Amino acid sequence: MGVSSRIGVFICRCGTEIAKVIDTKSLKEYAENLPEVVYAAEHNFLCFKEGQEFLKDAIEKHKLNRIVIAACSPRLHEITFRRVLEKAGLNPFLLEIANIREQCAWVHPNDPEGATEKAKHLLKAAVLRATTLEKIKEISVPASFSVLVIGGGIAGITAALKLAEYGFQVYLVEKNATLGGKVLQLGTVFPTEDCGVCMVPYVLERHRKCLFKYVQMVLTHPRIKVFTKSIVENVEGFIGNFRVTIRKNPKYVNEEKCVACGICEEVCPIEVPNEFDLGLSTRKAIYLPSPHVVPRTYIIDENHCNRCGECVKVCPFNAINLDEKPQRIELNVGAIIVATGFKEFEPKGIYGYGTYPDVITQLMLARMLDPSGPTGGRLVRVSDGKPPSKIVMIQCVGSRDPKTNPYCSNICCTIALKHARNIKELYPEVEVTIVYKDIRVAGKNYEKYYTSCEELGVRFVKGEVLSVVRNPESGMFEVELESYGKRMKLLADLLVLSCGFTPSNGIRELAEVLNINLRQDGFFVAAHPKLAPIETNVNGIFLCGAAQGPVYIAEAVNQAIAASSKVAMSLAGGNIKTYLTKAIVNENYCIGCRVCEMSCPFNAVKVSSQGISKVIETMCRECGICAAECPAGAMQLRNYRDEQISATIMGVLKG
Amino acid sequence: MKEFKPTIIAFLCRWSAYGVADVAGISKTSYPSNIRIIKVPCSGRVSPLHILQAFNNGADGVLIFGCLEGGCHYIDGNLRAIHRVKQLKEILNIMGLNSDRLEMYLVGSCNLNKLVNYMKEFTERIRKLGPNPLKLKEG
Amino acid sequence: MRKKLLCCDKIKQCSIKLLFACRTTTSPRCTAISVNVAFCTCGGVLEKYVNFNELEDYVKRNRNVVNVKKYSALCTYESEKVIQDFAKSGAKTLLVVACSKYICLPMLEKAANNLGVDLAGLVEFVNIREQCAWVCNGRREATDKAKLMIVAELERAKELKPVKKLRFKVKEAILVIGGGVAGIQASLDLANQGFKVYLVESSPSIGGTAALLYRTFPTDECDCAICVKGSKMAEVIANPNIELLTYCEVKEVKRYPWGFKVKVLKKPRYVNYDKCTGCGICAEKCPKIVPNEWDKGLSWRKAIYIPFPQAIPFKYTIDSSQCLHFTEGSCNICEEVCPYDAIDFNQKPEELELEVGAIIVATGLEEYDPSSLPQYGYGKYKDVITQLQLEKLLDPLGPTGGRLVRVSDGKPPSKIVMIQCVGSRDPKTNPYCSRYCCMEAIKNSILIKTEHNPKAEITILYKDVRAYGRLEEFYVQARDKYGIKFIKGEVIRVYEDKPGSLAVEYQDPLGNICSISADLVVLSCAIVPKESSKKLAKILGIELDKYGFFKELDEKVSNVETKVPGIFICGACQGPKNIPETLVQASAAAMLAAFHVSQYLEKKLSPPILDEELCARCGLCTISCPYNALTLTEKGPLVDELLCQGCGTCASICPNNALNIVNNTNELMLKQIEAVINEAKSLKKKVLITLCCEECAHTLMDSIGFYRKKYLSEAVPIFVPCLGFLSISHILAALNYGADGVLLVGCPLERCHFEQGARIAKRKVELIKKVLEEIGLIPDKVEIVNLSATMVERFLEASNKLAARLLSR
Amino acid sequence: MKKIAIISLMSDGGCHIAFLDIHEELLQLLNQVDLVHSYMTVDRKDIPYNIDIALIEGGVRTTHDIELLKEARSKAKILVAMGSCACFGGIPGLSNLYDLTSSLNYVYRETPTTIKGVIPHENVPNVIRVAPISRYVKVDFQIPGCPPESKEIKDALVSLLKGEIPPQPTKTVCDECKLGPPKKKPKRLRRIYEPPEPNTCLLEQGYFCMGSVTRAGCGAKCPHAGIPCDGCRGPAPKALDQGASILNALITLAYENIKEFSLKRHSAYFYRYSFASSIIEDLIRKRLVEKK
Repeated sequence: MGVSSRIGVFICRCGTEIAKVIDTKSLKEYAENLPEVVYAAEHNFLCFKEGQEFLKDAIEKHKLNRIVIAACSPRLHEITFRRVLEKAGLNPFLLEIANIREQCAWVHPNDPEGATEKAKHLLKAAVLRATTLEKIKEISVPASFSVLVIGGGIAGITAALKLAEYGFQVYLVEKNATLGGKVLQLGTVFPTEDCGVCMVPYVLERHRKCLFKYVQMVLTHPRIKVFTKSIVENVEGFIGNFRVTIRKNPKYVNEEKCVACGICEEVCPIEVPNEFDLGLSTRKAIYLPSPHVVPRTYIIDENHCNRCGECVKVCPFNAINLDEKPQRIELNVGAIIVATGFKEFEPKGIYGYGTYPDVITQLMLARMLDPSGPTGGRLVRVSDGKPPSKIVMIQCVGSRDPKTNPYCSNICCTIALKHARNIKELYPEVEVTIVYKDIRVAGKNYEKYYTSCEELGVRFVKGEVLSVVRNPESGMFEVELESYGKRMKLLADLLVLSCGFTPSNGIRELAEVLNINLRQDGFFVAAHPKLAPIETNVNGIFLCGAAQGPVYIAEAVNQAIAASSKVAMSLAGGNIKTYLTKAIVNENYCIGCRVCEMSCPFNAVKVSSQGISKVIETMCRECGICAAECPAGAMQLRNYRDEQISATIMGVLKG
Repeated sequence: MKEFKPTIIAFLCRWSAYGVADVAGISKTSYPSNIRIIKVPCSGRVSPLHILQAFNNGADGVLIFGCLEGGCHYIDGNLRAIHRVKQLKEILNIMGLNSDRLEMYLVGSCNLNKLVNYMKEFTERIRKLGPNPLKLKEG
Repeated sequence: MRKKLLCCDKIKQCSIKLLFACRTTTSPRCTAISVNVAFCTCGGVLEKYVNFNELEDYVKRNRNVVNVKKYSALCTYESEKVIQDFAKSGAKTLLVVACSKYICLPMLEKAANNLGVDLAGLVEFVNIREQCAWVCNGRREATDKAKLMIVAELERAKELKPVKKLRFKVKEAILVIGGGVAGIQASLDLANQGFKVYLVESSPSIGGTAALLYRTFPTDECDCAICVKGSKMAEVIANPNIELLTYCEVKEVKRYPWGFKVKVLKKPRYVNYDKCTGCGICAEKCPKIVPNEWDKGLSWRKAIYIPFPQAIPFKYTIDSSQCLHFTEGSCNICEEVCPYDAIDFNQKPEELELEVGAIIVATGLEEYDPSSLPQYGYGKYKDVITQLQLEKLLDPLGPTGGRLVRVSDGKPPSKIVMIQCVGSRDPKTNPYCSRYCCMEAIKNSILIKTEHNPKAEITILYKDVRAYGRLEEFYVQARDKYGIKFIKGEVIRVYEDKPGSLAVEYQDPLGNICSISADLVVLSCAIVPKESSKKLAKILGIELDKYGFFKELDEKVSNVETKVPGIFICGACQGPKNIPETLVQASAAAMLAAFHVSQYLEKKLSPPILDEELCARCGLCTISCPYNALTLTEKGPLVDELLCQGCGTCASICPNNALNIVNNTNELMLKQIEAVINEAKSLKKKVLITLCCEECAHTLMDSIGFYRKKYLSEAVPIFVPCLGFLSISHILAALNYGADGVLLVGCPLERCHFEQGARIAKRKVELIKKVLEEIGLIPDKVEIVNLSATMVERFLEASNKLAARLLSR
Repeated sequence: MKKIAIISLMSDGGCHIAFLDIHEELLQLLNQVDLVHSYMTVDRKDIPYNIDIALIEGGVRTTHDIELLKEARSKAKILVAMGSCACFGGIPGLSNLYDLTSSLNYVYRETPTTIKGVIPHENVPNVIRVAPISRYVKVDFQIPGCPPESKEIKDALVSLLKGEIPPQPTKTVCDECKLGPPKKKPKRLRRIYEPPEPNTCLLEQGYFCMGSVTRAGCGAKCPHAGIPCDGCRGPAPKALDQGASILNALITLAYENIKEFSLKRHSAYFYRYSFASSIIEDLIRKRLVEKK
């Protein structure tokens, strides 16, 4: 580069966030004395409009051609600042950001000197690196106009429908055999007290339709392909071009052929408890989990099926094939929506759950109260089938509890209130007591549950449960608890635990496959709670529904639609512009040893007939492995060239 | 003499580790301030030269963080890195530089605590090992 | 001549057909229509439940039936065959006797598309699997029921007319009303998808309420409101697709098939937008000082001002209600000092006219004004402030430069009491919970502890701490790490115990009256809808809910849509929420709006058809329509096809049968009933006419089949779009023909898919019961059950009761 | 000369007067026709043969009425029901709400003014349920109204004499009413003595106006005079049942106001003229038949 570099250093105080730990003033002075730095400045909020203006003006005023910014993580505002550079007529990649907030100020709050010290090192490194930066031009890559939706719950279905209607090719992957997710099990749901699957399908037809009615439409939709009993095994690539591998586990029943006539069920000899009803009912080994599931095709539970082949004989459409094998499907999608759900926390051994049949969870109660559930909506004691007279509900089992899950599960209060209300309406004589920490029915449409429960005479006790013992002769549970420092006992013949909700199985594996961040509690974490509430750390992968934690249906649906909006946004125009931060060969050094060719995971490097390697830029994914392996130092990764990295090293060391 | 504060270079893969490091910041989980993070596209980008250069210029320890096995964004970049590190460790021994000064860890995008603990215990280890001999020669 | 003459009364006695005979416009006599009947044996499985041969012979007897054929699986591999045969047979309509409509229909339609045949609603279904075979005892019973069901649907099949498919394409531009977080997010989403967006904001700057906040929770994830404000607001200005209209108001909105024509009033800033650089000399010199509403009146601004330092656009505005030039006509200093002569006192309000395809309403919220609740002493004592005011006191860019002081004497407070649920969760003011206030209080108290006065004693008086979901951890932090006191109690009053110091008297859950002294009391006030939203709702023609927020189409599954297609709502104007929720909802609204304007919107339903000769313009239909889809013109009611949902309430209320829904005419209704009853008589069967709505009831009838539950086989389902379509005369007539009973099955009262249909029907039934009782008939001859799609057991109970009561006699 | 006869069954002669109210034009009419039987104007007791047009006044109340009606039918070419009694049973039809014996008892024994009343039984025809004449004979044309419009009678006669079908209104009273249409649902119930607001639909104001369900042809006299229509012209041409239609409408529009509906109490509102020909009446009769 002919022009000598004129570096400008900009330090962001981020209000007080950075300044309260790091002495930005000294940092500035320090920066001023660094080589090739012609200008240094502090600012309150660089990311904010004024800040950007300030930056822009400075660049123009001082003819800066390299910019170093010490601020928050580049993951947040790199784009913002690059735009500014573009506006100021600089190549956006002549920017280097020193992450002195997330990786300095915020992690060393109690060690200001250390932090400032470290900040200086980081800054020096950045400056040194800046001198080595190069211009990088932009190329545009065509994006696949299709979307992968993971999870066939209400969120997943909504997202899939909206996107398909919008014109995307949608692949809907559900790990269970049927779509619908949790809502199917809930019977009636709040805030509307109707079936969970009552949705608004179209934009113009304003009245709700039943999921069962138009799910066929989902299944037969020309732009939706549903994979049930399938999981995402592998994901490669980047936004616009994810290469996805799906494993489709055998259902043993051919969806195209089965018409759910049900004779197979009649002949099946095996009977096992039905997990859909949480064991409150039984099913055969070939079964529909519930008559309402979709697609309405039978499935075989391989763990219990004894391969007797009776069903195969009777099936009029010979839809059954007991030796079906799992198959792998390769898809190419432009974006991914993660709509994995949650599962109820299993309170093994808590308050006698598991020991006594009459200690049940809210979900079981929901099955019981579901008018089409195992008991046909009748409330009974699991042990003896008699109607209970005294019910105690215990809130926050497995949530708001450091021992199990520290977070609040958000929806259990409303669930409990809903059930309490339903019970009181059906059986006014039954005593219902709710033992709670706080009744959290936040929002416009939910408070009514609290008030109406109070009117219906549901008893609320704020307190901590100390112990639950079952009195052997009376068979009653004695719930001892402490309320406002007073000890008291409650009697119950049916004990309902309002369990928290935990991420559904396989979420960690998924996280690893997709390379997106999880919280400690195992739910996915959004890229940013307010700037990007449904985006993830991987560009092109979005979250919705209970993937981030338990949510109301209303929110789940909103998130689903919002996620599809983000997809539409990022794939709009059908091609994605990327900067040419790809590997490059210095042909003078290349010895054609083919190391790079062999080492490249994406076959992006080929050695030409002249024995010189070439990089196929659209294939290159910027990992730089080739650069690391190249013995001749001919292979370099733009923006992470050897000299650039070593500059950083020198910087942090010789600060 | 004042207690020894080791300088440690940490190469963080920009996909998992760097993200986790940010999460650490966001959730205010602190780790030793003497760890100097360097962002790399993939742990596989870190070539032996960089590591040696680091030691040569007075780093007391070098850390490399990659994605979990199978979780690498570039299929096997992290494994290659592990491989290199293994080889390099031997070289270090030959050079008379304790190979414990170099370590490579795999962290998933979800395990923040793991990352922080690694950092802490590595710092401890280096503190025990004392300063980088090469640096002493210079000094 | 005699033959031609006619007399209503006589006709009614004999048969309904003749009554309608003389009219052809509403219902052309389509005797000639030929029907193709397709049976499906479900792979032969149904053979053992139903006698198909009998049924086949039976339908063959009907002269309209031209072609009868039996298939074994028309929902799967035979669907194309069915269509081909139908096409070959030359029949006008197709009657499918098979399993649930919602299983076969999509497949048949798919097949039809493949074969290039347009079914256009010329298919009718009889579900003899779920609704007959699987719910009857024995083959005989099932076969008979099947016959009755077929008779009913055959009547319809004979008269099916093609249902026209409506196609709309609206303008590819969107209007966003409100420049708060929600509005901004929605605009950005849309703009980035490449749509033209008009962002209208009534105040001089965008930013909304979030712009007033110093920090937003969750605190220890990125922090300050700036994050939301800064970058996003900047993007709005930067984005070429967004036309920003600040200081403007929506004056008038007209709906057209292509979208909306919107009149926007541009209020005069009296400052030339393009010339002003925001240098601020004018403000320095301006002599008139007024309290700054953006600082909640804690600071002062000039009559020429920018609302807050980060305002976008960064242009000055003259507050004409305060400016001396306007009030006294004297001063025009700003004009003199402005270096760019940007001041222009004779600016006039302009009116812009926009044409857009969709509108997103995001007008946001207001903080409840607690001065109407004397017990809190707001307004009486200076040191009782609201959370938003506290917000300002904590803000380094705020009036006190971030020093937390008492408003009265400027001393830093040491004892702070926060009172929750002021104006929310309180039947007297707002019964709802405002969702954000708990966190607001927790956040502010943590801020005080960490940034201002770690020794401050902070007490929060709450009803319930609603730190739901992730927010729990901040509650725990506040309580355990920062030692903030949380006390559950009902506040009785705030009073001055000794000069300069307040005390809060409250009752704890055990009933003891306690009191805490405080030198600063902070009220966590409810979120209430904007005053302006009433007016706006009128302009847009959308509804408000009982609290005054904009009414969503459905609380559960579509709280961003409104009853008017093309108008969407998001943010706090729909209901209280925190910022992340608002953003999500905004994006959702954006998606739907984008969809609305980008696609050809199709709607397959038949709006009511008017017979002008009969219409007397009595207007009953217009005031009864739940979707306000009808407007009265000279010729009679005019149907707005976009709004109409085809529930048929209008058809049922029309006293002269002038309105009718295609394929669901009153005439047809009665014909079906009559046919079924006559058939039943000839079969020597009792019959219970079961009128089911197409929504919940239809699914319910299918569900019962799925569950293989048996119920009385005399119940013959006849389907109507919605129970609101049934009129008293229908039901009475049914009885008059000799039905042993009439059972109405519809959605739950609150959840009728067409708002009010189920409820109206219930009332009608109640009234009829009364009448029957008075004339000494069994009132139980008529019954209605309101059940949702899964309430199988409840239906069985109801139907069994009926069976006992009716058929025993 | 065509022959016209006016035969009176159970009736107060109002329709007869309405006929005479044709007035001068009656003279022109009489030039073409000859009025062979009319107890008010012609002194002839028996009904002559070959009548061209028989105008029947009044509904059927006694066995004698049936005799008379059958005779008229047999002697007349065209039989016209004149007035709401003949068409729908009229106001007397309301008595069908009660069974015969109880109404007879009430009329002849229990009215306050009666002392030692007896139900006449010697050489009087049997009293039967009130019915529109169409229940017993074929009716060729209806001129409803209580009383019917004289003009309508005249026009009908004129065109019938020409051998044409007289024009019939296809719409309802609202069509002729200048007050409507209603802008919104009625708020509260209003009673007849409360003065109505001008130029506003009476239904909207909360009066039980039957206009919307009543056959047109009267020119909406009553509503224009601020009196809600009482439906004297019977059900709308396409309505099955007058009362049912209005109840149907009111349930949708003003449920609160008719919650307390009771047939016996309110039929005078909803069925004032057409009860005897309502579906309910049919049901009652069917029941009676079953009982026998």
